[in-house]
Amino acid sequence: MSTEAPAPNPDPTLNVDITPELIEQHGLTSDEYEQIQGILGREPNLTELGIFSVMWSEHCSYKNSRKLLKQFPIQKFDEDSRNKVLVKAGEENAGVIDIGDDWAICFKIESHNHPSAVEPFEGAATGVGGILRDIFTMGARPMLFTNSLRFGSLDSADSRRIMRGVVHGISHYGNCVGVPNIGGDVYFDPCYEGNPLVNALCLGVLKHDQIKRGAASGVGNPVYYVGAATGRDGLGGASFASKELSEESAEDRPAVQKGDPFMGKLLMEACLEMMGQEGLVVGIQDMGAAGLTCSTCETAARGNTGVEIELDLVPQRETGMNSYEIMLSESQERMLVIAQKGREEELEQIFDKWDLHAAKIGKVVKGKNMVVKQGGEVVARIPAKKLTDDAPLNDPEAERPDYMDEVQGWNVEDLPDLDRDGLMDALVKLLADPSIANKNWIHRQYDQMVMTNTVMHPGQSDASVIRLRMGGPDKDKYIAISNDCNSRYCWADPYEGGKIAVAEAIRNLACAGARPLAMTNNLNFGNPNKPDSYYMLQESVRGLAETCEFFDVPVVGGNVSLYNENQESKIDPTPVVSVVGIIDSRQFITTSTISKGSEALVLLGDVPNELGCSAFLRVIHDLKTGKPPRMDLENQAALMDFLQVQIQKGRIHAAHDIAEGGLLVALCEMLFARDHTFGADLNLEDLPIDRWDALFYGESQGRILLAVDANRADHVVHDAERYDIHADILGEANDDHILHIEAPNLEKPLEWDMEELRTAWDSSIPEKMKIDD
Amino acid sequence: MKIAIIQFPGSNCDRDAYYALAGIFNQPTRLFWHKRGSLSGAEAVVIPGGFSYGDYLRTGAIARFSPVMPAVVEFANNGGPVIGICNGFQILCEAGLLPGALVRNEGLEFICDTTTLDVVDSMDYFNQQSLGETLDIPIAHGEGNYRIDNEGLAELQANNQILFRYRNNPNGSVDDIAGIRNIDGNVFGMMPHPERAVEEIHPSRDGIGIIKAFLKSQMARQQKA
Amino acid sequence: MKVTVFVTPKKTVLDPQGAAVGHAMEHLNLQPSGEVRVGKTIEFELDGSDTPEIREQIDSICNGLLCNPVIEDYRYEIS
Amino acid sequence: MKVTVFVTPKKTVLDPQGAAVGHAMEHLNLQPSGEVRVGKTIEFELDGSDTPEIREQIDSICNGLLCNPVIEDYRYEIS
Ligand SMILES: Nc1ncnc2c1ncn2[C@@H]1O[C@H](COP(=O)(O)OP(=O)(O)O)[C@@H](O)[C@H]1O
Ligand SMILES: [Mg+2]
Repeated sequence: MSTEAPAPNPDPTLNVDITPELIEQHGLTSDEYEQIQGILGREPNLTELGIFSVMWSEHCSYKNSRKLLKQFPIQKFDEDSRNKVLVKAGEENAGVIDIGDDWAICFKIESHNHPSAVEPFEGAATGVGGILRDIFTMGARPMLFTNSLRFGSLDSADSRRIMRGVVHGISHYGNCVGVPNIGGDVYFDPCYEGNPLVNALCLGVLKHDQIKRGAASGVGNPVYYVGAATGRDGLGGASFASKELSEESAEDRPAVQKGDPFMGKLLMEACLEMMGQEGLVVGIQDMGAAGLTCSTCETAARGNTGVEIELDLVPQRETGMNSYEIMLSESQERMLVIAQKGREEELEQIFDKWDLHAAKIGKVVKGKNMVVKQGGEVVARIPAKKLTDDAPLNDPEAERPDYMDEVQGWNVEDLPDLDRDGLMDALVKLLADPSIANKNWIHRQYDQMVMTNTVMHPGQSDASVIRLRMGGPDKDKYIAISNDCNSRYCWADPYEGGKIAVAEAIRNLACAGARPLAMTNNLNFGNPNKPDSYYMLQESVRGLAETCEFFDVPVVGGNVSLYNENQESKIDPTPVVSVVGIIDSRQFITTSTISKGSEALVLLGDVPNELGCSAFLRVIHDLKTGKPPRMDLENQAALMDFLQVQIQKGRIHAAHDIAEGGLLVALCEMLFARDHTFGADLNLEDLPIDRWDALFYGESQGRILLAVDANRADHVVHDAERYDIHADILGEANDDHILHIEAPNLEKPLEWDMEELRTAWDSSIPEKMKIDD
Repeated sequence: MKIAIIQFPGSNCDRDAYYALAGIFNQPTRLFWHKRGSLSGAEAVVIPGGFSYGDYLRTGAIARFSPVMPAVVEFANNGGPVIGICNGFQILCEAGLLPGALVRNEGLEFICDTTTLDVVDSMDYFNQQSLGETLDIPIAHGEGNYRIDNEGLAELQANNQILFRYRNNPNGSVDDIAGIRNIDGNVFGMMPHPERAVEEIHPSRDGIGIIKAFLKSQMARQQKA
Repeated sequence: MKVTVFVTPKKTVLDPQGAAVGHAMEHLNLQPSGEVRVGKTIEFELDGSDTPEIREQIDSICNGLLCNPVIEDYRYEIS
Repeated sequence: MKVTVFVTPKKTVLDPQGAAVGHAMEHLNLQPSGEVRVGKTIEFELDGSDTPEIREQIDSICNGLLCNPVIEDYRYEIS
C-alpha cells in the first residue's frame, strides 16, 4: 500500500533527490530510511524526510529508551487505592492522579539541557514555558514549579555564567507567569562542565471531568493554531537535543528559541478559559519540540483519524518560510486546538479577549493521514500513526564499564580516620561546599509565594508543600514534592543509585508528613550508542522501577535526555526523580528546621561506616570512589510507617533526612532556622563508634534526625523499638551558639561556633557568584 | 466596601488579592478585566501585582495606557480609594497618580523574601499606633527600587506621605521607601505584598493590618465627606 | 520612513544596570572613565513623511509610553 | 572619547518586547508599519584615542558582556 505522492513543493529548493548525505544529516540510518520508504510505498520528499527525522529522533520517539521504560509501574498495585492513576505515563502530555473528592493533580518533568548549554537564559526560560504548556494542555491549572539543576564547579567562570543565566531564565519565565517555584535540587560537579542539566517540573490541579486529551476526532471539526506566530526558531531542535554537543553546535546557534513569558501567560489563561467551556475543545496539544509536526501527527494518531492543515493559514513571523521550515519550527508559545464544529466564534472570542490570535488552519478529515498543504497543494502526506507508533526501537548494546570493579572494591580501611582538628575542619568545609551550602542565591530569585498557597518554602522542610484551595480549611488539600538524585552514587552503581534516588525522595516526603502518590523522572544520560553509557541507563531504570514497585508509587510520566556529553566530559548518570505526595491533614506538615531550643534530638537508623562516593570523600579527600551506601527498602518502609504514626501523634517537631554530608551536616541544617541559628549539646557515649569520619560524615541511607519534646524522647525511642528501628537520643538543641559534642575516646569535646558554621553555609554560593561582579 | 480588582494582561496577583479581600475581609469584591471602560460603582480599586504586559519597556508603562485607566484616574482624582501593590504601585507611578518611579533593583536580580518594614506615622490608621512598629511582609520584585528627585523626596517627607520603610533595604530604594501615598490620602502604593501575609500558612499575618488600615481609613474619609 | 527613538536614564537618576556594566568592564580590563549608562532604542517604520504633525505625534508617544520623563530623557532620529 | 554601543535583537530572533510596544502604539493611534524592535545602548567614556587596539578591546567586551551574540547584533560609534 502506498501513500499518494505530494505535489512538487512551491519552494524549488525542497524538490531535491534524497541522497544518503541528506539522510545522514537528518540523523536517520539507512535502515530507518528503508522503513520510511516501506511506510510510504515511495520516496519521501524533503519536507516528509524532515518530519520523519524529528518524530523519530530520540527526543520524540524514545527509540533507545522505550523498552526500558516499560519496567516502570504505571498504576497502583493496590486496586482500591484512593489515589488511582487517571491518565498513565505515555498516554498524554502528562500523567494525572486522583487526590480525592473528584480532584486530581497532573505533573511532569522535562529537560532543556542542550538549549541551556548553548544559551543558558533562553534555554532555561523556554524549558519552563514548555513544561507549563504540557500541564495546562491537560486542562489543569498550574500550581507550582520545581527544578533540578546540575552545573560544573563554581570555580569555573563558564559554570558560573551558565548558572547565572539558567537561574535568571527560570526566574524570568516562572515569575512572569505567576506560578510559584517552590523547590528543587542543585549539584555542582566537574562532570557537568559544559553539560549543564536543566530539568523543570510543573504540577497542576484539575477536576476529574476537566481532563483534556491530545486527540483529534470528529471529521470536519476545525483545527486551530493559537498563540505566537511561527518563525525560524529552533529549527531541528528535537534532533538537536538528540546529538552530542560537538564543536559544531556553536554553529547551530541560530537554532536557539526565545521565550515570551507574557505570551505564555496569556496563552495559559486563554486556554484554561476555553477548556472551561463544556464541549468546546475536542482535543488540545502544545507545540513543543518539533512543533507543528508533532502536534499534528500526535493528535491525529491518538484520535485514529486524519488531520489536514494548510500552511498558508499558519501565522508567520518571517516571510518566505517554506513547508520544511514551518513544519519543523520550534517557536514557543503555540498550541494546536481541535474545536467542536459550529462553535468557532465562541473560541475566537475568548482568544480575542486575551489579545491572541486563533487561526483556523485545517480540519479533522477521514482516513489516517496527516496531510500538509501549502497554497492548496499537498506538500506532505504521511500515515500519522506510523510517525508516532512505528518509530524504530533500538536495542543498544550494554556493557558494564571497567572502572566499576575498582571503584566498588575500594576499601574504607585504606583511608586513615581524621583526628580532632580534621573533624572540626571538615564540617566547615562541607557546609561551604556549594552542593551542600545554602541555595538561597538561587531560590530567592524565584517567586515562591505567588498564589499564596506555599506552605513550606525551599529549605524549610524536606519536601516543599503547597495548599490546594478546595473551598475552606476543612476541605483544602496539601501537596508535597521532593526532587532527588545523587549522580555520584549512580556513577559507582547505577542500580543502587537509582534505588537511592527514589527512596530518598519518598523519605523526604515522609519527613514532611506526606505519603507518596506518584513519581515522575528525567533520565539524563550520555550517548546510548556507547555500551557503557547504555548500561548506566539500563541499570538505573531497573533501580528506579524496582523501588517504585516496592513502595507502590506509580510512574506517571517523565522525560529522557540522552547525549549529555561533549568532547571533554560526559555527565555521571543522573536519573532525576520527583515524587509527589499528599499530606492528609494540615497538622501533619512537618518542618526540617527547629523553631525553638530545648528540643531533644533523636537519631533514627543505624550507625554504619559507609563513606563510598560521599561528599566527605569528594570535599575532604578529593576522592571519587567506593560503593555507594546500601539501600535497605524493607527497613525504610518500617521507618516511614513509624514516622507517620509519630507525626500523626503530634510528637515530631522537626524531621530531617540525613543525606549528603552526613549526620553533622543534617544536624546543622536542622539548627539553621530561617532567621535564627540554634546550638546543640550532643553526647554520643552510647553510639557504637567505628570511625569518626563515617559517624559524622558518612551517608548511610535510611536515617532521620528528629526533634521531639524533651519529655517525650523516651517514648519515641521506646516506640521505635517496636518497629525494629534503632533510635538514639543524641542530645538537645539550645539557644546558645555552640555545637558541642562529647564522645568516648575523644581527647576533648568537639566544639564549633554555630555562627561561623552558618556563615560558611550561607555565604559560599553568593561569594563565588560575586567573583564576576 | 465594593472593591474592584483590575486585571491587566499579565497581572498575576489578582486572585491573591481577591482571596484576601473577599475571603478574609468578606468585602464584596470583583475582578475587572482591563478592557472595561467604567468601574461600575466600585467604591475602592485594587491594582494587583504581576507582570502587566510582561514588564516590557518599563514596568507598568504599557498598562497605564489600557482602556480602564482613564476611569481609574478619574476615580482617584475624585477622591476614590486606590491601592497599588507591587506592579500596581509601578502602574500608579507611571500613571502619575503617585510621584516617583520604580527601577531595577540595585543588585539587578529579582528578590523574593520576607522583609521587615518600619511603620511610619503617615495618617489615620497608617501609623505605629494602629499597625505596630514593624511588619513582616513578603516582597517579590525585580524592579522595586524607588526613585524620586530630592525635591520630590523632601515633599514626601514633609507631607508624611511615606507609609513604610525597609528595615534592611533590599533593592536600593531612596530613603528605604517601601510604600507611599498621595497627598490627599486616597491613593496608596507599595512594593511589599500584604495579600501574601493574611493566613496562618503565610510567613506572617501582618498584611491583615495593612489591608484593614486601607479599608478603615477610606471608610472614615467617606463618612467625613 | 524609519524612526529611532533613543531613551536614556536621566543624569541625576541612578542607573543600576549601567553601574553593573561598568564594574564588569573593569574586570575585563577596559576602564571606562566616569559612569556607564544603559539606555534603550525603539525602532519602527512609519508611513508618510517627516512633517511637524508627525513629529508632534512621535513626541506624544515618547512622552509617557516610550519614555518616563521622571527618570528618562529621549531624542529621536528620522531617516 | 565617547563610545556608544548599539545592541539590537537579531532580525530572525523573536522580539516580544518590540511586539508589545507596537501593540501599545497602535492603541495610541500611531500605526507603525512592520515590526517594532527594542534594542539597548551602552554609553561610556574611554581615555585615549581611536586606535585599532582600542577597537579590538571594545569588540571583545561587546562580544559576550554587552551583547549576547547568540541572539543579538551590535555596532558602535566613537566620537
Ligand atoms: N522516563 C520516563 N518515565 C516515564 N514516562 C516517560 C519517561 N519519559 C517519557 N515518558 C512519557 O512519554 C510521553 C511522551 O513524552 P514526551 O515526548 O517527552 O512529551 P513532550 O512531547 O511533551 O515532551 C509522556 O507521557 C511522558 O510522560
Ligand atoms: Mg508535550
